[in-house]
Amino acid sequence: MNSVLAPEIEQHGFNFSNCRRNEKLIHDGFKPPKATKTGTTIVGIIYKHGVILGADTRATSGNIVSDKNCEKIHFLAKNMYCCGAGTAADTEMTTKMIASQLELHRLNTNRVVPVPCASTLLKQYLFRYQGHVSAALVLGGVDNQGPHIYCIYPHGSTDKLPYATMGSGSLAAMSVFESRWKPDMEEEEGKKLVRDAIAAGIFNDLGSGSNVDLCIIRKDSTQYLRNYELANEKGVRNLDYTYKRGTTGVLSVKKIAFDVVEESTSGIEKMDTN
Amino acid sequence: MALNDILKHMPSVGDMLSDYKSTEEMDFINLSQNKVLSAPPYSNPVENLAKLHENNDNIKINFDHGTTTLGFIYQGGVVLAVDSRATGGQYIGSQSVRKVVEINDLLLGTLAGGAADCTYWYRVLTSECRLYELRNKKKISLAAATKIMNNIIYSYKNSGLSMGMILAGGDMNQVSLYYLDSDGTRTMGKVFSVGSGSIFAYGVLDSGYKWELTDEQAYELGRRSIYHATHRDAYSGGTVRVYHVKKDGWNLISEEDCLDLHRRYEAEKKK
Amino acid sequence: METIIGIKGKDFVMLAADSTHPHSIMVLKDDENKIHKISDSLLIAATGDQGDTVQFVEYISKNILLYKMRNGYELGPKAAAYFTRKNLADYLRTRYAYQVWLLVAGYDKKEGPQLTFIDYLANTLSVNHGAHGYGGMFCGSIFDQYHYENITQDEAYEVMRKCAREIQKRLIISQQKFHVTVVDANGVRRLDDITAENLKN
Amino acid sequence: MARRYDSRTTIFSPEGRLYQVEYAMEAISHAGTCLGILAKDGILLAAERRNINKLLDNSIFAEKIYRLNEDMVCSVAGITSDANVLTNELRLIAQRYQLQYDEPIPVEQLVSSLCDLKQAYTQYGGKRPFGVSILYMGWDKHYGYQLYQSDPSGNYSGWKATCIGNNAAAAISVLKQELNETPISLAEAEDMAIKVLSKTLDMTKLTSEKIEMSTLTRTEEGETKIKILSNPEVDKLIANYEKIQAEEEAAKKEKLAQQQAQQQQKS
Amino acid sequence: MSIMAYNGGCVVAMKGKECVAIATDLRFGLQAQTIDTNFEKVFPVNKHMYLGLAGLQTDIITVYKRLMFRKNLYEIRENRVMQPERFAAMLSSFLYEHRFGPYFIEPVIAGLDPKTFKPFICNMDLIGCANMPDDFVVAGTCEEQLFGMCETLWRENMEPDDLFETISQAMLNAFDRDAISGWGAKVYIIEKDKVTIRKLKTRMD
Amino acid sequence: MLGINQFPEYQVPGAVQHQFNPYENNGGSIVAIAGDNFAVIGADTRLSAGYNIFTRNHSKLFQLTSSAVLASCGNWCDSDTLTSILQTRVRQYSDTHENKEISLNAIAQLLSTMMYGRRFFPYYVSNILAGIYEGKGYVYSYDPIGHCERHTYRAGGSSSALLQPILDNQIGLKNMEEKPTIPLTVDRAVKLVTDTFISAAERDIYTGDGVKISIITENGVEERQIPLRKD
Repeated sequence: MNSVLAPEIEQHGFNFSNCRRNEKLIHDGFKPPKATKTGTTIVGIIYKHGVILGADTRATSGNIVSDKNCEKIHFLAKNMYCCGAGTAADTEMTTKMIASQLELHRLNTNRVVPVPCASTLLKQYLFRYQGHVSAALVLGGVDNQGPHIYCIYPHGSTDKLPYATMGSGSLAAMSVFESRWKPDMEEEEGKKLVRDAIAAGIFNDLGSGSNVDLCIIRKDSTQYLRNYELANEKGVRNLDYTYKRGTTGVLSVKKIAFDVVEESTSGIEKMDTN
Repeated sequence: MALNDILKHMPSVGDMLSDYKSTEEMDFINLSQNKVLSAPPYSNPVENLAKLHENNDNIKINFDHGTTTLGFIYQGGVVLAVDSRATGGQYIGSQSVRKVVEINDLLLGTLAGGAADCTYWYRVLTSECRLYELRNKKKISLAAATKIMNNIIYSYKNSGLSMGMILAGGDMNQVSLYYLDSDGTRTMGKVFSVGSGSIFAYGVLDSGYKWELTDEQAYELGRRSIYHATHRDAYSGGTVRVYHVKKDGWNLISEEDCLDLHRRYEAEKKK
Repeated sequence: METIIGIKGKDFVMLAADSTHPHSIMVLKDDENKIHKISDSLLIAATGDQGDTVQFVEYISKNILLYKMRNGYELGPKAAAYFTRKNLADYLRTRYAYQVWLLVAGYDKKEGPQLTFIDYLANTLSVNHGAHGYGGMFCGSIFDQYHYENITQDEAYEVMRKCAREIQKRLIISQQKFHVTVVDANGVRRLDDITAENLKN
Repeated sequence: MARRYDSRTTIFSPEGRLYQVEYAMEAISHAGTCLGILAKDGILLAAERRNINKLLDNSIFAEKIYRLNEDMVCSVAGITSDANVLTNELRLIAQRYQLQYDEPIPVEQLVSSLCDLKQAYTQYGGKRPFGVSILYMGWDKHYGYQLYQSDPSGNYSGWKATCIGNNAAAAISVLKQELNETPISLAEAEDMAIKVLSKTLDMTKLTSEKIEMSTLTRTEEGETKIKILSNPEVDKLIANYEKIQAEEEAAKKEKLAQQQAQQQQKS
Repeated sequence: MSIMAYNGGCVVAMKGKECVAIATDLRFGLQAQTIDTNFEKVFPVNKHMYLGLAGLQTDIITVYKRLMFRKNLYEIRENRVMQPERFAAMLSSFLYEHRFGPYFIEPVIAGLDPKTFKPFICNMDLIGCANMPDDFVVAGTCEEQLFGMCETLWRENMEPDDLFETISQAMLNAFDRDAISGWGAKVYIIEKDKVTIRKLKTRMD
Repeated sequence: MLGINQFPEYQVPGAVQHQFNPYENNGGSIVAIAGDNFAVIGADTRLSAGYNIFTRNHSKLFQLTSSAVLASCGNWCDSDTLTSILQTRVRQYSDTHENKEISLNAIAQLLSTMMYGRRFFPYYVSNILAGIYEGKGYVYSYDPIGHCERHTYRAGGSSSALLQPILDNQIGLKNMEEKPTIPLTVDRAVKLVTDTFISAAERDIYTGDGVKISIITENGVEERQIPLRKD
């Protein structure tokens, strides 16, 4: 992409150009805005044939739900997925980046990437940013050594556990696991347990909500069950809110019409190739 | 003598705030003694109250605020004009606040700043004026009424009240115009504008004001000044109300929505 | 502290600026020119931190002149305003954050007149009328009332006088004299100053 | 003799020549022909397409004609890989100007910026000059339609009509003959381009596969319209040209026949 | 006061049946003072795609121009129209690049796919966390008001004319409860064969 | 890195400064609509703090007389104190006035005065009073220090900003060139209140579980309860 002599598109990595100005604005008394957070309940368990990950689907900013059905189980590799809690953009971008590194690793080594490898990459990355990259993760996967669940904290510390929960609803979810988890569970039983743990978070923690997502990783296959259960649905409105056309006052109208070239293969704007 | 009589009922500055006791009686002492408010469990309410919600994002105690009001004297009496918006933070709480308080047949006051502060103390003032009337068998003068108000406000100086008032009224002989605020100012004058939009209102008001205005011109000047202020100031808007105060009483001249005014003035401009 | 005002008409832009140079609580001098002529069709009025305004406006003006020397034609008023904004925004992110408030006025034979409002954060908008400074706040409603699309130069000058009168009446800071400059198809022209004395007439 | 002085770009020969640059020019003179004609209501670029292989993926819209920004197009003659670097650079320069001034870059500024780069490659050690000549057509508000040419040395110049690549000299001489002071219309220019190409390209018959042609015009709304002519459109132009040619030929033949007849009569 | 509310303003986008709508208010203010009422916060990206930016105006301009830089290069190099999804991804990584010194803006993207004409809407927080729901997205100082309106008014499969009424009413009533948005509004209805831009009658106070 | 410390997002998680705060936000939303001869007032039934739900079935409605219902939310302990004192006052009134019920507008003023009494340490509550007075429906709303205003419709509480514009539009018929002529019946008002809560529950995390609606007519107060989403 970049030109040889004058790279205009900046180098990769974070760009700190606005920091000085933003610092000054805050110094002048303006309040900094908040980024979208996932309050979140995320969980993972080990069962007989692999791991099951689960997450709710609510993203909030302050007391407002900014996304009712967001995806919190992120793809890392075919045999690994990672649930994210914390600042939504951080979890999203961190997992994306690690996923690309894992893919490179897979191509270089030509074998299934071990889960500890992903855990190490993530913790090293997070440690480097000293908790400023605010991603709390539950990493789950199956490799040649068997199933793994890791908890990765924003500062880069990790736990290796048979069942783990993270996020604001972690206590609610953990209470379910503590009472009902046992080794070598069957898949259906495991799914039910994870679903119940997430539901506990959804209903008892205001930072979590909406639906249940599940992801089952077995030794040889992966099943991503997006919106496994619609735990909450929007109520049905009683009234009709259709407006009569012409209700809104209009001052002026401008129309830009264009010819639609249906099967255009290379229709760059204003460039007629036919 | 009468004024003095009333004033002596007022507690001195020191015991204006009742000592804080957690009895219900003390909490609502103003139900029986309307000039006394219960004291908070901390000194310096301005700073300490602010601190309480500064540290907690969840707590948003926003009092209704914001305003443009104005009043001026001309040969035909006094014109008062106000907008009708109340905002709590950026949120527009109401577009229909009555910002002119009708104290009695002769006196009018406008409110700017904290809406609750103004309305409460106007209510107190109204009762004082009525008591005066009952005691003395004559209407209170504007000078006396504003002095009562000023004394009350002054006793609460620096406790966080936020008020800016323009009072107008007649006493059968003449009309006059006073400005009062929560710093304890009380002053008589010809042209006043108070509130967040006043700076914009003055722009129009000063360029159009003269003593010789006719009634119609004066109403229009007041209306226009408020309208232009609502256009420029985010915290003013709603309905523009214009009152006319004469020696022998006041009239509500007009109540017009800013939207209608805007359409009218735009149409005039186009011509 | 200081005031700069701009009005755009159908075929001209008029700028006015008070002529005080404040320093602490004093007026250092009262014939400071805040409307800088950049070229025969471009003016920049600037207020803000004293050192910053001079440095920044000179930096911009020299660059615009350089552009003309290099290419043989001038930067249009729109491009000049955008260039100014971009530089201000870029400098805001460095150690040299200029505290300047600007009105960029220009006339182009093809594009017509252009008045651009730029504040210290590089918030930028092409406007029909605009003002900066405490005095500027008094002008908003005056513009709204008296400005219209086909305003003539004489009328615009009269609006400037109204603004000056209001500022002198209401603003606590004394601003006795305003320079007025207009840019149109005939180039840049300085008009009579608006002073407290001639406002009385 | 030149051997000693052409191993580096930065070294003059005793005759004051930069051989590397001249070699680069030489490389271009073997490349496919590109031709540009400035008309009063638009500009046109035409280029010879050399790689015509059925196996080539032809989803790329034009091989030798590149859009640079809203208002400019260029066509290149020379080493294609060099050309790609330069067109990328041109596009970057154009966008950088747009970011700085919020208006499209004036044509000459873009050309001269690129030429600065080309020049640098003739001067700094270890670098080979770009083996590319470029024809630029564009529009700006200052000077309207413009046609420029730049060569590996970093020289550039504005033209009414010009040609680079194989047989350029011949083409230019044809253009010189055809064009006079009065500006021509774009339609006439299109015909002329076909004519020049057919006379200069080494092929028996012109076909649309071998020619890329693009035009740049301004609409009434003040937008630049860049059009790559489709094969049928080019075919139409060629057919038209051939028809005229045939007529002329026929006329010539007739004339010749007449002359012959006259001669025969005389004899 | 939040930096995001320095200039005021809001943007909303909605999906309809084979069309999308995006609307903006027109206020440009400096805190409580309204400077001008013709600042559109919605910008064209290409024929079928519009970008709305709410927040600090200087950053709105900077981000838009820098995005166009990247988008223009993409389109001209790739020789195809940028799809809304690609544009959103580009914007997201652009914003996340500035994770620790963010631009104070909240973007909203509305458009149709250049080939399939599938409606697309998207919004992000200031550091590029994308949200692509099926109904509507909002941004700006009256976000809460807009959420309330849209949740109540939005229906599936609205025709362009109904979509216009719904998005207009949602925006008008929402910003009438916000002190620093409003002063005029513009609504863009993007359809396969045309874009209709309407300027609305609004309160000006 | 400049400015990081000032951004709460970037602050190192886990480091929390604790201090006592007399105020707590317990969430909840309320809506009231006044009709010609009735008033409808609704409140959600969730009581929460931070990310925790205390109870899902919690009434924020207080019936003061046969024709007045007060809805109060915000800091629950403040609501509780204020309303119980108010209820006492209301009872006192009828005891000292030969069992005559206090009128709606008298309650409105009483509440305003009581709230202003705590000007310097306000009750952190959002109050809306609805009822009928002389056969007509009224709604009064308050800011935390007792600024009282009469409306025909009003939303308050944590999702007031979400709900109010809907009421402006549907009942106030704002921003409409051609205003539809649908009469405001009890039925329509109840449905509208329900719909607004459905919308609020979607987006406001402090509103949900259920909505309790009181319909005040000349025949007294009727209560209804409708479930909302529970997450």
